[in-house]
Amino acid sequence: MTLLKIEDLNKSFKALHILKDVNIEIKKGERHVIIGPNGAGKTTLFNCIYGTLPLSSGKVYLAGDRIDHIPSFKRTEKGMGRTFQKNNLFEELTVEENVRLAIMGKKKYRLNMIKPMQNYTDLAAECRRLLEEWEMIDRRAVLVKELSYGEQRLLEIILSLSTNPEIILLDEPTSGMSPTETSRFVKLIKKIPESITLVIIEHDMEVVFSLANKITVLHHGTAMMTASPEEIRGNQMIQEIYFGGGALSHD
Amino acid sequence: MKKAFLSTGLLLITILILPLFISPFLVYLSTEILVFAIFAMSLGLIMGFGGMPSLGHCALFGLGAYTVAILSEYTANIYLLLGAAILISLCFSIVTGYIAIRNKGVFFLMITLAFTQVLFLITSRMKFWGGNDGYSASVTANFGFGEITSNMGLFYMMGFFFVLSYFLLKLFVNAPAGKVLKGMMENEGRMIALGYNPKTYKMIAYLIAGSMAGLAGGLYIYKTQFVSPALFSVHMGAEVMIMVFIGGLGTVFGPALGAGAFVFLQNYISTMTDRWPLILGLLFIAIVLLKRGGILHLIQFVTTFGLKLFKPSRSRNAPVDKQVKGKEQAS
Amino acid sequence: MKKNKRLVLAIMFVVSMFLTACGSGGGQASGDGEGEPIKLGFTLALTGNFAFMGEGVKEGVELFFEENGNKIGDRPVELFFEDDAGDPQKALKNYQQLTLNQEVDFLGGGTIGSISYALTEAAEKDKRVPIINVVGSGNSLSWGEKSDYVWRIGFSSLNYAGTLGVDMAENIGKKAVVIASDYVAGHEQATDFSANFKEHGGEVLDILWAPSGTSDFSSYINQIKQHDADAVYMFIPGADGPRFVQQFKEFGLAENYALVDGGSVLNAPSTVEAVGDAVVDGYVLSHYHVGLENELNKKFVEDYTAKYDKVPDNYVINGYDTAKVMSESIQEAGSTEVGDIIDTLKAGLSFDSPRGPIELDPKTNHPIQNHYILKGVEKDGEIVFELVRTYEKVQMPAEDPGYEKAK
Amino acid sequence: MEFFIANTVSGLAYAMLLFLMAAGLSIIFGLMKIMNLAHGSFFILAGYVAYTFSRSGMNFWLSMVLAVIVISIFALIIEKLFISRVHGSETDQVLLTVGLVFVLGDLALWIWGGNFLSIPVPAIFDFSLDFAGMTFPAYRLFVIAMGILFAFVLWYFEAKTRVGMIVRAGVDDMEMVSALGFNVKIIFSGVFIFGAALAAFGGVLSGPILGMYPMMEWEILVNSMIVVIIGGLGSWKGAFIASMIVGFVDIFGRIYMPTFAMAFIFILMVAILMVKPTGLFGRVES
Repeated sequence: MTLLKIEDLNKSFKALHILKDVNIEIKKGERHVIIGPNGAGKTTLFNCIYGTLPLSSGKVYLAGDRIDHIPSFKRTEKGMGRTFQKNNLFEELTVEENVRLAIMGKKKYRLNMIKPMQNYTDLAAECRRLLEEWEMIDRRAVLVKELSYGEQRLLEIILSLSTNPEIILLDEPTSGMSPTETSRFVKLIKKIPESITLVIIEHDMEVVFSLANKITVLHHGTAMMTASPEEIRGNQMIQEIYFGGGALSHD
Repeated sequence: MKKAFLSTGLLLITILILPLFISPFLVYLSTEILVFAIFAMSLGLIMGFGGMPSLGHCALFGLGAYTVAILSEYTANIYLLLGAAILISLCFSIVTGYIAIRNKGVFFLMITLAFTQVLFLITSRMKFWGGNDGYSASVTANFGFGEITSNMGLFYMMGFFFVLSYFLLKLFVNAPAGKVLKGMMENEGRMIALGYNPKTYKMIAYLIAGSMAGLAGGLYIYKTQFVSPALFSVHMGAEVMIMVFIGGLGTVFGPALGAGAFVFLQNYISTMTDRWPLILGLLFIAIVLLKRGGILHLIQFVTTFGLKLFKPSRSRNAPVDKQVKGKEQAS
Repeated sequence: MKKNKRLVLAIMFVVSMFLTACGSGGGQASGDGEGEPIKLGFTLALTGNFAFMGEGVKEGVELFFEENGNKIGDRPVELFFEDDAGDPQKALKNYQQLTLNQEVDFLGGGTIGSISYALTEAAEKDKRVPIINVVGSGNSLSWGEKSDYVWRIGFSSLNYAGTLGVDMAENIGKKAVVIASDYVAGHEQATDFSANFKEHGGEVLDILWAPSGTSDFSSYINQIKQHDADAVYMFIPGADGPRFVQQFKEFGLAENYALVDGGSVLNAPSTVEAVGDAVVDGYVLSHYHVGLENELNKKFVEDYTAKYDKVPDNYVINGYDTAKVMSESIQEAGSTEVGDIIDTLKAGLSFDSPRGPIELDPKTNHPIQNHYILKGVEKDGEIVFELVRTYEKVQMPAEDPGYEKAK
Repeated sequence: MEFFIANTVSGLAYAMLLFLMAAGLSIIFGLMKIMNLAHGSFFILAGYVAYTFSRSGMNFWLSMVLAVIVISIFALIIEKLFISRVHGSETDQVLLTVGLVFVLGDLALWIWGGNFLSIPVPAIFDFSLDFAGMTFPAYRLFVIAMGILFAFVLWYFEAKTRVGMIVRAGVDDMEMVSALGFNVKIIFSGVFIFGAALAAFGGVLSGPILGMYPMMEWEILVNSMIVVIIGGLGSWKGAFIASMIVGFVDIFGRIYMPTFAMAFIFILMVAILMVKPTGLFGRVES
């Protein structure tokens, strides 16, 4: 079943044509990785899918509904989550408060103006469950700005998970990590249940091939091909322009 | 909730006993401080918790004041008058908020300021209600148990509303909506990604602040018996903004402290020299360049520092422990 | 959490702040004995748009007491000046501070009309202190809103505009266009002028209302030019006034219309300095004129010029006479009790001032005084005002004459 | 009809003064993302400085040039000392520049006193043209000409010159400009000084018409802001069009609905912002 469908998506800034007629279909449960050299328009694509940037033209469907005209926060309500390339957290708050804010986005009482937030027991319980599941429970009272970089990356994912998404857009989840941190982190990502579809932007080819079951190659703003990891590996042309050209900076 | 009750109780007691210790003129001055404290706290909400700097917040204060002054010709019922003040300010907040909140930061500031200035020009140029000269209203507060005419009576009246406003704000900032607002200020992009609509929360805060400023404006008339377009001037907007900053941005009580400090300073410095605007301006610049917080931050810093001296073993990495201890100390 | 503790400390801090302040402010005892200084308080616009008026009054007061050895009788005088920047709210606060904290015996204030009204209301309610209204010219301060506690030393709208109305109809021209600031005082002036002008055979062709704060008068000037009038009567106080005078000349109106000013703008030294020969041939009415030939005035101008290196204007004389009234009434009453002072004033006080003889009329709490018609002329390259006509002992009617309101 | 034409000319002169007030503010913000609330202070200070020069016997033009230079140097100092420290923080910018308005206003009051001051009309324009029963003061026609000239200069500068291109690119993406090897610091200072000089030029030019007096800086600021809000931040074209709108609404509003001319501008502002939140020519921010 197709969960996310991108149809003839175009995005340009003034004369700069960044995305050209991009068509991608993502099925439910897929681990869909988007690769491409720097400047290929990967993050712009995410921003367009998520609504952070308006499209120049084209359509985006989520579970059959068109979503390209609705504001971002409504896309979250419809089950789309995302993480950011650079850490994008509430640095002055504790881990627990971060997660509570994230969970509360789905609650009706998020507009309550009288009852103190810490008095909601269901919120506390859910928060605890999530933190235990992702082994962050010991760090719950630490200010986010005092966490290690890897922990912050993990918290990024926990936050996007706490909105109960059907699909998460992960923008370079392992960027800036050491190799050991990266392999640990890949294991954690693999723990995300199959029911949640993942769309991942990634540079690290090891990570790409260990996570992906579908890969789209984005080159100069066009989706050159979408195929299984094996096909991508075997494709001569991709090898040429991509791996051979050395545009991919991971060595 | 407990915390809010406790601090409110303390505040209430302070206000109750204060007049026993101070001179009649200080009672008069404190009445003004209390009104401005409500006003400053309302601005503190949108600035310190919502990240919306406004130089035009005095529009809502002024509207509240004008509403009470004008309607007092038709009714003396204080509930109706203050209700109307809140309502009118609320309506104006809805219109300006709807337009201004679509824009962030400076554009928000410019739009609110421009609206305020238009009010300034309209009130100063209009033929009725005194125009530039202002408008005298004789209003006497009567809540159903006798007229309040003495300075002392007015002090307690303002004190009551001040404590009430403080309590409500305290509840708000600790409730989900308040927490979301603060999160929004810190990282709006992330809050959107979590499914929150930023405009809703900003609007809520703006409306609360607007009604509260309207209330403060309405109360102000009971003290001064007089309104004038000066209430809508940039000066007024800048003054209340500096109250928020010297008191402590991002706290509920800070702006109230700032109001106190400001009114005192202004009163005594302007007695000594005509160069008050110069001093005020330098104060603004100093606050920015020194990058320090307000009075409340200073007090917090001093107390934290003091506590650390006594209990040097407590580290930041043992926050659970810290929480428990904190609670013990408070109760 | 530690916040509780912090809050407690914060509150303690506030309380201690208040307590310290009351230690300094609250402990003052009031004294009224011999040798104790007499305290005189003033709330004036010393900053902002009206600063030039407040400053003038202040200089006048200081000059008077300097001439008199800083004494009233044999008691020393202590002066308190507070700035209200022309804002009634600040003026009221100053009033509270001066009467409650400094406990002054006499108060001066009212640089602009709205402050006079606000102070009058407060004085009538508290009955704490006698007040001299230094400038405020609202008519009703002598009629419906008159308070026993407030006495005017300046002039009134009716006296100025009415006298000019008469003079203009008789001596300058029978057809006039009126331009006035669109606020209470402007309406009052336009009404009083039109009524008196018409009574003496004049015809008002049009009345234009300019909101205060008007910077560009060209649209009004275009309107004036559509009328075949002899003269333009203006009442535009504040910074707008000189601007109008300047644009009046700039658009060439000065060639066809006589400019008559009821707002003391033309003859203000600052206007002459700012707009230069645009004031030449303009008429203005004043209750004071630097060139008056009397001994008191000669000394006054001499002393003032020696001290401040400029010539005195209407506000300086108001301040000077305010101090004179305070001094005279306290001496005559032999007391600083508010009741005694008021009784003395009510018995009628008259004295000679540099502006001519003055009699404070208890029926209107308003001075009976001379009004002078002045005309701007260029003399040896210098622009000065010449005395053209004098109206002696102009007084305020005891009741509102009930003129038809100008629209 | 004559009445209408005469007032149109008046409206145009007023609009050009508004344009000179607002253009600098708009350009500074558009490029540097700095909200300079002290813009009105530059405007009025220039008038005061030129007044002092012309009092000391210099002619109008020399005083104007000197005043613009003085204010530009002053702006440079302000930029280096204060503004450069508050890049990125809007709240700080607002506080700092409001503080500057107070300080500069009070210093001006201290130095030049509280009276209304005015710069004499330059001798060659000290006459009026009579045409078909209408009188046009020559100086006002000169102001209109200067306003149009400056709009043209700005257009030429932006569209046709290399510096203009860099600046235009900078509005979109300052990082890119710096990546291309241009010194952003110098561009920033340059833009700030240019904006201040524009304000100073307007201030001297308006001296003979509006004059100078205490607290005028706030009026200037508010007028510029209304123009900038209607026209859109960062766009001199917007400032030009909006100045016309505000100028004409003001002049004709005074004649036909004197009390409500301001209310009219209020409604206009609301209407435009409803349709286009960033003003007529404002960029849509992402």
